[in-house]
Amino acid sequence: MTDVFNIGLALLLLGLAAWTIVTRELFVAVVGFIAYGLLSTLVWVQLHGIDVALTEAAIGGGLTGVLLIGAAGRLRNSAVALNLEVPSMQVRWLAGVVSAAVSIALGVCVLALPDPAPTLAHEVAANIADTGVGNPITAVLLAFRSMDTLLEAIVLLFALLGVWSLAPDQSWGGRPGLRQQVDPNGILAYAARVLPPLGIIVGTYIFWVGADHPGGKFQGATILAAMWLLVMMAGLADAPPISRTWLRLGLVAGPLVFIAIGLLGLYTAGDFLGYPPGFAKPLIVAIELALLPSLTLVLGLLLLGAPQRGTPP
Amino acid sequence: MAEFLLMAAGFVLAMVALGLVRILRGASAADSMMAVQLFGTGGIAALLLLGAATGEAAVIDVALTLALLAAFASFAFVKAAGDAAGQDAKVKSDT
Amino acid sequence: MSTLIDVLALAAIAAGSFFFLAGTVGLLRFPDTLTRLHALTKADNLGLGLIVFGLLLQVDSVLAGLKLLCIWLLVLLSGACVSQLIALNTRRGDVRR
Amino acid sequence: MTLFTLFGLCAALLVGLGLFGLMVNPHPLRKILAFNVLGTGVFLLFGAIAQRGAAAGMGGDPVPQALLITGIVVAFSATALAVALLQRLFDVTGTATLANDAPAQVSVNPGEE
Repeated sequence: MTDVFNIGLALLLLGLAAWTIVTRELFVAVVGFIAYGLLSTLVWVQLHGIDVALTEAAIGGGLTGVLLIGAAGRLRNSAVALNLEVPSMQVRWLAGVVSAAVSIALGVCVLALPDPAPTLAHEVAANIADTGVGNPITAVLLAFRSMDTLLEAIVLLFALLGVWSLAPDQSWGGRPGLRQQVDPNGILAYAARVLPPLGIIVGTYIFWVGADHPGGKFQGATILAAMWLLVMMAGLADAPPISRTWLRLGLVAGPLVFIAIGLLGLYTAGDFLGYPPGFAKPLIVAIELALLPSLTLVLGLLLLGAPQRGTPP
Repeated sequence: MAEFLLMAAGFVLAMVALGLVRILRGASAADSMMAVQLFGTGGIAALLLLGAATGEAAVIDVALTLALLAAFASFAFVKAAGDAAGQDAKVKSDT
Repeated sequence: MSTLIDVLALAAIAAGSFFFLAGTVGLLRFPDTLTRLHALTKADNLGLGLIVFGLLLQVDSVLAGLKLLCIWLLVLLSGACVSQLIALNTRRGDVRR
Repeated sequence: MTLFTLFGLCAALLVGLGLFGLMVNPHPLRKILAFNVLGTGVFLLFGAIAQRGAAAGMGGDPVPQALLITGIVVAFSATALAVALLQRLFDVTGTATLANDAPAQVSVNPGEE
């Protein structure tokens, strides 16, 4: 029974991916992609990666989907002319052959992997007690491989700098996105008043529960960012100008605290990002707490895009 | 019991897939908005059933996240489609 | 007692699945966008509600039960708002492409 | 068929599909979509391999799973940057084409149409 379910799930996933690739309409392709993201959440549950499922549900399906929908809406008129640029039949065939070859090569690799599978689960299980957290993924993210997480937070900041640097000169320092024209008593405004309080509770809960169960700062921050964006989408609040000092401080506060705790480790534990024995849990919680608002801001601003409106007087 | 829950999850998923085929073939903007809605409801139901079948308590948290983000995506989608239609109408009336 | 609860849960989940079937049949058979919207939002939300009820009977902690209820309420709320917005867009016309 | 083989092969096919879409679709946004499909294929392969390493009472090897979470977030930031680049291209030239010989209608003040 489980096999039947999994095979059906895999077929549905492939079907949706194929649909996303071959359909003619831009909007429909984006919808296919969102459905695909939601479906892969189920696949991750089947693969016993609940943390990954949570991230995929939050970022893969939700935020990426909204990002692409917005872009598809703004670029919808550009699709018609581009249909003339469809590559010739030979190129399509060649692309098909190359892609099939890559798939087959990967498939052969999948079937030829060594047995028994290498795993680091035993090492994690042996050392997790030192970190004080109960969720092995959180232990990996913030203790065993915390350098990855630090660099990830910095990559997000760099991506945001890249997005901002695309602003036209006269808009630099201004507000990102267009002003929203929405009926203040409309249904969207209603939803944007009712949903965020609930969303903030859920986001904080997902963040907090991450120490011992699936969850954590990225997933929590995504939910908080989504609620912030919903309020802006409904026109209840405007996007902040990117020249605001509080905004810039908020963006770098998380990574700075992370780096500071890392440097502290040089003195107390003799290693960058090392934690002194017994202090691992409070330091991990401090890093996560500092990263949460920064990540919320970065994720929300990444979705809003480059500044488009000049600085207010 | 787990067997039954898995069967129910598969059934709901199959229904969602069937509905999705219909919606994606229709290809009007309103129909595609419904696809997100359909996946929000059906996907969450399948996820909850799957979580109960495998005994992973944390799946409820995933479903909670999905419920919030699917709602957010639906609102964004309706707004994008509505804005696009509004702008098209404006262009039409201008010319 | 526990068998009674199990039977009740089974019945609720089966009924919930049936409503998903009904929603999909409506989606496949109804002629225009507004009626399809009607089938989708009514039947599927009820289906999810019944499934949540079925799972609620077997839940082992109060928190998990609250979360389940919260999920259903969230879906109801967003479903009601989004379907209204879709219907408004459709009536305004020009969204068909 | 084990869980790993099934989803491993599924991932291999997804990578191929994404690659095909990346090469064949002319619209840049469709290319971004295809690239994301390719990316999820790679993630899925990684996740299937993580599931293979299930041991010590864990459903999967936690190290690759944690790296996956990092990967998903980084993929999102790359997508956001790509979409912003595309938006700027559209604002400046009025089209979204990537072809070199396309007639560019350069407007001095984008966003003020």
